[in-house]
Amino acid sequence: MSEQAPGVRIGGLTVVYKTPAGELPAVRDISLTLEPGSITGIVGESGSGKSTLALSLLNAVQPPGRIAAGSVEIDGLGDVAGLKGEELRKARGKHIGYVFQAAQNSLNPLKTVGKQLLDLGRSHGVEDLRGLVREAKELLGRMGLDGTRVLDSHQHELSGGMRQRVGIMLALVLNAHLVVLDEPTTALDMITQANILKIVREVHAERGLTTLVITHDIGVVAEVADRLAVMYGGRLVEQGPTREVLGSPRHPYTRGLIRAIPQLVGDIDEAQALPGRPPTLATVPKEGCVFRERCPLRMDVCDDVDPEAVSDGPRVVACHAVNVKEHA
Amino acid sequence: ACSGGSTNKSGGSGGGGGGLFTTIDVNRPGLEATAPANPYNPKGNSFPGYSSMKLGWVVNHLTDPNKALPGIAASWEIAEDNSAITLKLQPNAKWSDGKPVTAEDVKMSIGIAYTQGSTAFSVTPGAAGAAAEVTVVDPQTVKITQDMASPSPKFARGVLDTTVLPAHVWSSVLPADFWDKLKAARGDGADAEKAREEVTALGEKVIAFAPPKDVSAGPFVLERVNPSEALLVKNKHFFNAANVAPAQVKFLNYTGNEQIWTYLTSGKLDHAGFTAAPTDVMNRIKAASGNEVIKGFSPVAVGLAFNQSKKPYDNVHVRRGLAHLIDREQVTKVASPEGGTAAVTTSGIHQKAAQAWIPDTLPKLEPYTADVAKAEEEFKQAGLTKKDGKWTLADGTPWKVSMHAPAGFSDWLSAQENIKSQLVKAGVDAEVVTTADYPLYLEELAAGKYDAGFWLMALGPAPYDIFQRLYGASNGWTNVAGKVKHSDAGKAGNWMGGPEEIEVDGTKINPGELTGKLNSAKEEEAKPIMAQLAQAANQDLPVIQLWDYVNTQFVNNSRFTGYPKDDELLRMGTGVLPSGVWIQQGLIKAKQ
Amino acid sequence: MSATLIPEAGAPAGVTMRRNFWRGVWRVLLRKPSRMAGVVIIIGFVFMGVFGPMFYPDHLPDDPNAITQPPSWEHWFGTDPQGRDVLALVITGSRYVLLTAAVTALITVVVGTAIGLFSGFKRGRWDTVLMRLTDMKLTIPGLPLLLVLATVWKFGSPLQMGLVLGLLGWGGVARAVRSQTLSLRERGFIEAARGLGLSTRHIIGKELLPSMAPYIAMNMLIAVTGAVYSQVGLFFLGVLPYESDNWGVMLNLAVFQAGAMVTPNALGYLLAPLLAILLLTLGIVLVVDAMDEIFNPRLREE
Amino acid sequence: MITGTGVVKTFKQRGKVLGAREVRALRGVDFAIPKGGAASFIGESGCGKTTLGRIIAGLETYDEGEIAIDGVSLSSLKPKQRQPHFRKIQLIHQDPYSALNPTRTIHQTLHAPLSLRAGQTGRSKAWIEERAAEVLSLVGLDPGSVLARYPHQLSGGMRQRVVIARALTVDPEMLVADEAVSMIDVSLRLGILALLKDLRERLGVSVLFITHDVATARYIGGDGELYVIYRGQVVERGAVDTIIADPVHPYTQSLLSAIPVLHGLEQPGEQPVTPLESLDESQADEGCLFARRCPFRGERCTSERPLLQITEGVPQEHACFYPERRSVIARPMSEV
Amino acid sequence: MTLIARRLAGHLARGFVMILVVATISFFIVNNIPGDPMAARYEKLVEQGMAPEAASQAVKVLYGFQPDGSLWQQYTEFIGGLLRFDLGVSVSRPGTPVLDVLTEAAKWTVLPVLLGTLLSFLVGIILGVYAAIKRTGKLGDALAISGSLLHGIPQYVLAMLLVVIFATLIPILPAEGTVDILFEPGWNAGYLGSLAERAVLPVVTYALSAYGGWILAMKSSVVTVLGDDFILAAELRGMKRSIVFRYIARNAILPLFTMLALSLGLLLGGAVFIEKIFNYPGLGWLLIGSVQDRDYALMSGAFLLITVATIIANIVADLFYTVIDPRVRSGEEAR
Ligand SMILES: Nc1ncnc2c1ncn2[C@@H]1O[C@H](COP(=O)(O)OP(=O)(O)OP(=O)(O)O)[C@@H](O)[C@H]1O
Ligand SMILES: Nc1ncnc2c1ncn2[C@@H]1O[C@H](COP(=O)(O)OP(=O)(O)OP(=O)(O)O)[C@@H](O)[C@H]1O
Ligand SMILES: [Mg+2]
Ligand SMILES: [Mg+2]
Ligand code: NI
Repeated sequence: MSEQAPGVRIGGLTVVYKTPAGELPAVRDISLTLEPGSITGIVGESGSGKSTLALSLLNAVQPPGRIAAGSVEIDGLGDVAGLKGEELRKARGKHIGYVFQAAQNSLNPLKTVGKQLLDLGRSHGVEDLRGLVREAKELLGRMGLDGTRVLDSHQHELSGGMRQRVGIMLALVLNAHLVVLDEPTTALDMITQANILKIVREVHAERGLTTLVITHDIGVVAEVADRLAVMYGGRLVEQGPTREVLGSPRHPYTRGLIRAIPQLVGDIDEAQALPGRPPTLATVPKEGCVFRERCPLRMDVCDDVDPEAVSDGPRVVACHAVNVKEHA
Repeated sequence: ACSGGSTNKSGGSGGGGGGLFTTIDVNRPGLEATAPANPYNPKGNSFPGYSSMKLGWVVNHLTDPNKALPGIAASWEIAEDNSAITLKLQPNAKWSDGKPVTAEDVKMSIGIAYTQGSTAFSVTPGAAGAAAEVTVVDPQTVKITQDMASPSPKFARGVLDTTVLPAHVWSSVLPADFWDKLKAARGDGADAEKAREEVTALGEKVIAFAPPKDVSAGPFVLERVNPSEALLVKNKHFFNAANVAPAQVKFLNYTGNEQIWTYLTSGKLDHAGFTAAPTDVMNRIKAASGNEVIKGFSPVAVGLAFNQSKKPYDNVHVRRGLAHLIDREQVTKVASPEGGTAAVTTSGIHQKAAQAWIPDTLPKLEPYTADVAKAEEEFKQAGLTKKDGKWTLADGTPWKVSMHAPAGFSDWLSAQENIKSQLVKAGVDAEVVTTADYPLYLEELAAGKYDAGFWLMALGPAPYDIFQRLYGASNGWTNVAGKVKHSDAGKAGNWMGGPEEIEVDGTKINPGELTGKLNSAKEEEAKPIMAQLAQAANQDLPVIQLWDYVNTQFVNNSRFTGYPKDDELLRMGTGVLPSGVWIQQGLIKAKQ
Repeated sequence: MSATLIPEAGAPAGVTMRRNFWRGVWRVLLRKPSRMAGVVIIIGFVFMGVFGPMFYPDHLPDDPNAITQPPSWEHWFGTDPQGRDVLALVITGSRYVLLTAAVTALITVVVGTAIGLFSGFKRGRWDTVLMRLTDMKLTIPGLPLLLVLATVWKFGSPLQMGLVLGLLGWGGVARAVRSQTLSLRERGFIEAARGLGLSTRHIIGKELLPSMAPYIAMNMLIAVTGAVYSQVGLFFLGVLPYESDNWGVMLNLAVFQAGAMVTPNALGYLLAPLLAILLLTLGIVLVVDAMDEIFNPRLREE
Repeated sequence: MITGTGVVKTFKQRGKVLGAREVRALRGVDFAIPKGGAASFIGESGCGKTTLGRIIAGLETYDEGEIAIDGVSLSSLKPKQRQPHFRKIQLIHQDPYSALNPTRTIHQTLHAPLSLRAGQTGRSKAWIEERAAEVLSLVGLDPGSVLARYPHQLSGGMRQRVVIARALTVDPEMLVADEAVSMIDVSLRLGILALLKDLRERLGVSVLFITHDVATARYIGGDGELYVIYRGQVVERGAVDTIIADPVHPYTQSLLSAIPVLHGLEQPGEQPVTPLESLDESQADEGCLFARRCPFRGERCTSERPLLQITEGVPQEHACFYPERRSVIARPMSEV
Repeated sequence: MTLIARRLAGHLARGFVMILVVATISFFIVNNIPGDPMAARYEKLVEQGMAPEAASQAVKVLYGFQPDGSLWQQYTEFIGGLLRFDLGVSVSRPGTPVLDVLTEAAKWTVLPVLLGTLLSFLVGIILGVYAAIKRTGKLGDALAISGSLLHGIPQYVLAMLLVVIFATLIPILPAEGTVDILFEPGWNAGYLGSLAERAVLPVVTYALSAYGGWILAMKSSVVTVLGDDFILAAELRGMKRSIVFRYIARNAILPLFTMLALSLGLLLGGAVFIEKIFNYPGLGWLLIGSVQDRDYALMSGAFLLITVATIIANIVADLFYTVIDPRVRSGEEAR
């Protein structure tokens, strides 16, 4: 439908997982807008709910998890959270491309890439399968691979970087204009990572996509994203244009995170560790600010009042301390 | 478990009475689809009485070993002194391929019998009751004379019990110079030895011989076999074909009695030979519609035999004490209620045969009734002592009666278990030890490994056969060429280890030599010897005779009738299927 | 030398740990009622094997007037062809069966674990040789081999029987333990222990074995069923001499002596040992289900 | 002091039926790590860093060359005799999840090596307990709350600390940290790095740091040497900051160019180097190992193997026929 | 393809060595067997009323051609014969080569085993998938436990229960051999019907005893595959359910094929009980018979044949895997 890059509006999204301790939210009340044609990056540590959020975009949260509240509006599709069955299936792949966290293993080991491509085509009722193959070869060629060879290969015959590129190809080949990349470079080495990031940027521009990149590596986001959102304990604590957020982080977590990264140049002693440790699903505070345990700016109010996400121009921050300072 | 009955159609409606007769070959568990139709092959698909014929069908008479029903020989004459038998063949006998059965067939069959070592046709030098000459008198008459150097009253039986084979099928098996070789073999010296070996070697060939198809002189001929069943169809050329009722005969396979029980309880079998069965099973068999149990004479008895080289069984009082402790009625009731009658005493002779052979001696024998007091008396006499209600050996060491039986012989096992429990109740510790199978049992028994074990006795109607199981090789006496030799306990197969001489009525007798004499003695000579031997066995107790077998057979009257009730018709000689004989005699009629 | 030092110093910690362990086991068992049932069944059988025969005289009373009776109030599973109570036979016969099974399981596990550990730990030539041997053992079909063996070897006592079955049965355990060892070897903690200079004994005894405990315990239980299966089967086929009562002997006699396939009167005689085997298998199956959780501290404490 | 000269390691992978494949993991590596000093190995995936680390820690044998610990040459010793020497060198595993035995509590984990030492030195049992608490405190953990726990009850960062504490029980002279922080949350990484740095300073333990993140190498071993390894060969070696600022080997330059740029905060380097192909280990071994991927390769490169050398005007050792400085790394905006 | 040829060559070489080893073992075991078949035969003849001398003569004829010569000589002869596919002549069936007896019996084992295995395999994997999908529910639990139970129960227990139920209590199925002889062998309804009717119980027993194993194996295999990323990936790419299901099924079944081939080998060993109980004259039945008859030649022949079948099953399993799994196929080739 949408030949143009679609916009995405996530509103009040909450996703819970059923655990022995009851249903616990992995993503809590998140609102986020992906502008059409932009690359948005989400950073967060392990367990902060990034993948869960990404999966919600396809309404594909795996049991025992479920979307408990909120909506995911995608231009041309409507509220994905309300889609079901065939409708949902057709949206996946055709409208939303998803590149897997462990793209290394996202291919069926028993089938050649080509065969899986055909399966994909058949699933979405593509009539011109030859055309699909041609398109795939083109995409692969675009990413610096020999399309024919790759399509004839099995997963194990490809290197990690190649598989990742195949994953991107499969996400795009049906002409999806919304692409979600979950940790696209984790487990790849530096040079390959640089290569993949370059491809992501280029393909994004060429095809006119709306792209969401999820990572725990701020460097990756900084490299590709226009906008940056920071997640912590299932909450979005800060978002805004990448340069601005990195240049002048407002949320104490963002600030701490950036400071904890050793730099290539300059005084190494500037780098400073964040005290404490990130929460898990079970240890995330049920109320109040999720970051308060590790926060240098902790106030009394943080203990029981969830800080609201307050926008300031293009930037949004959810912190009592910051908001108080700015609004007071 | 009932498919047989429902699929009878194919043969059921045929002419000439017709019908399908279903039976089993009790002599050969395990039908073998690959085996040849050869009566000498141990798994051969040849069914004596049905598809293979003997000269005559010997029966188990109480005293006359030569009694037989006509087979291929329509009649015969036995010389007064047993020196010859002249056979007249059935005038109309024909093979199933239409060729007549002639004296030449008989002669060749006798030649083949030589290679297999039958009773009458043995190349063993000095074997008792062996034939000397085979003469074809005319195409219908054959005369066979006995080698009178070592005559046997059973000579005629041996001759009659010979399978007749078609010469035109089997001729290749015997070499042209066979009869010369045979002659040489019956002599002495190295040449004879070599000739004997050659004849024996021919035996292999005979056993392995596979006729391309069954050629039968009997009422039926083999049609096909699979591993579970064999099918025989009526032989149109059979001399008495007009009176043969069934059109087809089906043999069912079995490997254990329990399968026969299953067949019988479903009323499937028209006839089954002797099969031991527990009471419950027997009742169910009887309850099946049309089933009938017919009983006849079988000369065999079973006893608990002792190895007298082992203490305390070397002491006759111990053996007698045990005999008094064991209630044979109870043992029989638990182990073989239908297939046996408790032995009235220990004489070495089946009680029915004993009535005929030694009617006067029988009442004089000690019956060894169950009597604890007497048993204790005997034990005391043997020097055993009772401590804390337990009998111990003279030197105070514990005593445990250890009885052995081969696994799979369920009646024997039952019996031993019962004996054990009887002994235990009386303060004699006991155990039952089983041996994995019969071959092993026999080997270990013969090797003297057991204290006590079950032992068959009183085999056959002839006096010698009756006693040689007590006073034969197993007890030290070997009969070679009519000469009886005794070897010491533990040597040359002597595992019973009894004394060489026994005092009976004040005179010392050598039971082995007496038994040897029975091999050639005439009926009247035999009787006093048997009385002596029975007394010896009764007082010395090398075995405790437990029960005498009853030849129990099963028939079903719903498809066929006319089954004989006559004792003698029930149990035939070696490996014969009596129902086949009944059918060829025309006794069996299809039910109207 | 380290081993001698550990007990005293570690004693308090050790004791509480052990207590925690059993508490954890209890928790795991409580998680599913089926597991408790399994434990109860197994304890029942152990009790039966150890104490059962004590409740009966050496020679069970028989009654020649009540042979092969159908089940009744007096005899729950009827009587055998000697007029003995079938239930009593099952109980007295259990000792032989269970003792054999225990010996088999022990040998299977000890030999299999030792060979698997050695093979996986040493690797190289030893590994190749041992694994070839194991492969060969696994390929030779066990039951037919037992049948053939039974002709030369009389498995006189339960211990001997267990020995033979154990010596025939370690192949699977060896292979499983080896592959476990190989995979654990690659795990950092084994390497770390080597780097710290800890003795091989410590590494195998304290690091490797506990990690493999669930496998080993599971294999042990499975070996128990396997042993029961084989020995009862062999006795049932009647290729072994039986000098003592045993469920297999009962099966054999029920079918081949009492005609249980023909007369319902003897059904109890046949069914009682069958049910015993069934129940034992069930118990073991139910308990095996809990093994993983028992030995994994994470699953245990959850 | 640990030195290695010409260390060679070839893995022979046995095919099931026929044909063995050889992986030349190390092709003659020299290194020297002074007591209390630091060294960092960087390189692409599969270039042999872990192998070298494991060889140094005595967990892997080597085929050729010489390794000496405190002047004792180990090549001539029997494996059993090497063991006590190698105990001075402890490996910190990359994966803290598998480096601790899940069935043993932290107490048990620390107890084993300590009691071994107590046995050797005749110390008392109380010392063991004391020492266990001490090493835990050294790595910044509270002994009271940690000792009785199982590994699964600890977070990744805590586990890595326990791993380090365990290494400290044997009073090592050197820690080999193989990507010791790559599996740890970003916010906690620096803590571990700081700990290692701290241990180096306080206990005089030298640290061998294996990573592909150059910045972390700088953090922990900034005063030490940096070894750039490519396909089992050291291609550049020198002071950390020198190499970061002025790499001369095109491979080093590719590595540094690949570091993501914090757009907005940083200015990308002016002459980024992108390799022509991706790594293929089955490539021919002739000439310079990097030749096929090198955008600057010359004639010599395909026929001759450059060895680690010092050339005029270049402070660091390098293995390139045409060394040239290129500005590849991003610089902070503020600096420009 | 060369890879397969190479593997095959390796397997054959190893298999050959193994067969030699097994042959040697069985030769020496069999040569040490106590129990004299001659004595038993003699006793039997005597019992049937044959005169003792005649009986001993007859027995001598029967067993006259027992192997003699030194042990080593016998051994080399035995192995030599083996290489010529000559297993000697059966002792209890003189004149019949062991190989003939074995081939006759083998066909009655192979058919039911194959049928039973395939049946259980099909049912087992279907239920296994179900158990995997419902693994958290009560039904999945019940399926899994019943699977383990059936897997754990000895075959003979099942067989006996079936006989008791279907042949004794409600006699609707026969347990007595292969086929009714009244029917002309061939492709006619009667013959085939009878064949089928009598094969029902053995086949069902094979199937029942194996099916628990398949449920368990399939369940765990499916659970593993379900956890694999590529399944979720396929779903997220919007693949059709049927295609995703095919992905799951194919990947999950793959390891089971190896087990299938192996289990065929194992079942041949287990055939002993089933054949004994159902009186089915196959290899196992033959083996017991030969043990009880002390038929040396037949015993070692049957044992060898069963072992060889197992070895072949192993080889087939491995080759099959090589063919079907691209990872194995090229994994080695590439190097
Ligand atoms: N199936 C599940 N059951 C229970 N909890 C889950 C499940 N999947 C994820 N979680 C929990 O939800 C939280 C968020 O998980 P998620 O995978 O979204 O994190 P992430 O940010 O992607 O982390 P990573 O960087 O490790 O991929 C975590 O605490 C995780 O433990
Ligand atoms: N045990 C082994 N057997 C065979 N090959 C091995 C073995 N260990 C390592 N290799 C090979 O040796 C080469 C170097 O591996 P190594 O693990 O040292 O690389 P690395 O630089 O640590 O890589 P990474 O950054 O991925 O950790 C690789 O090609 C690897 O495949
Ligand atoms: Mg994630
Ligand atoms: Mg590495
Ligand atoms: Ni199994």
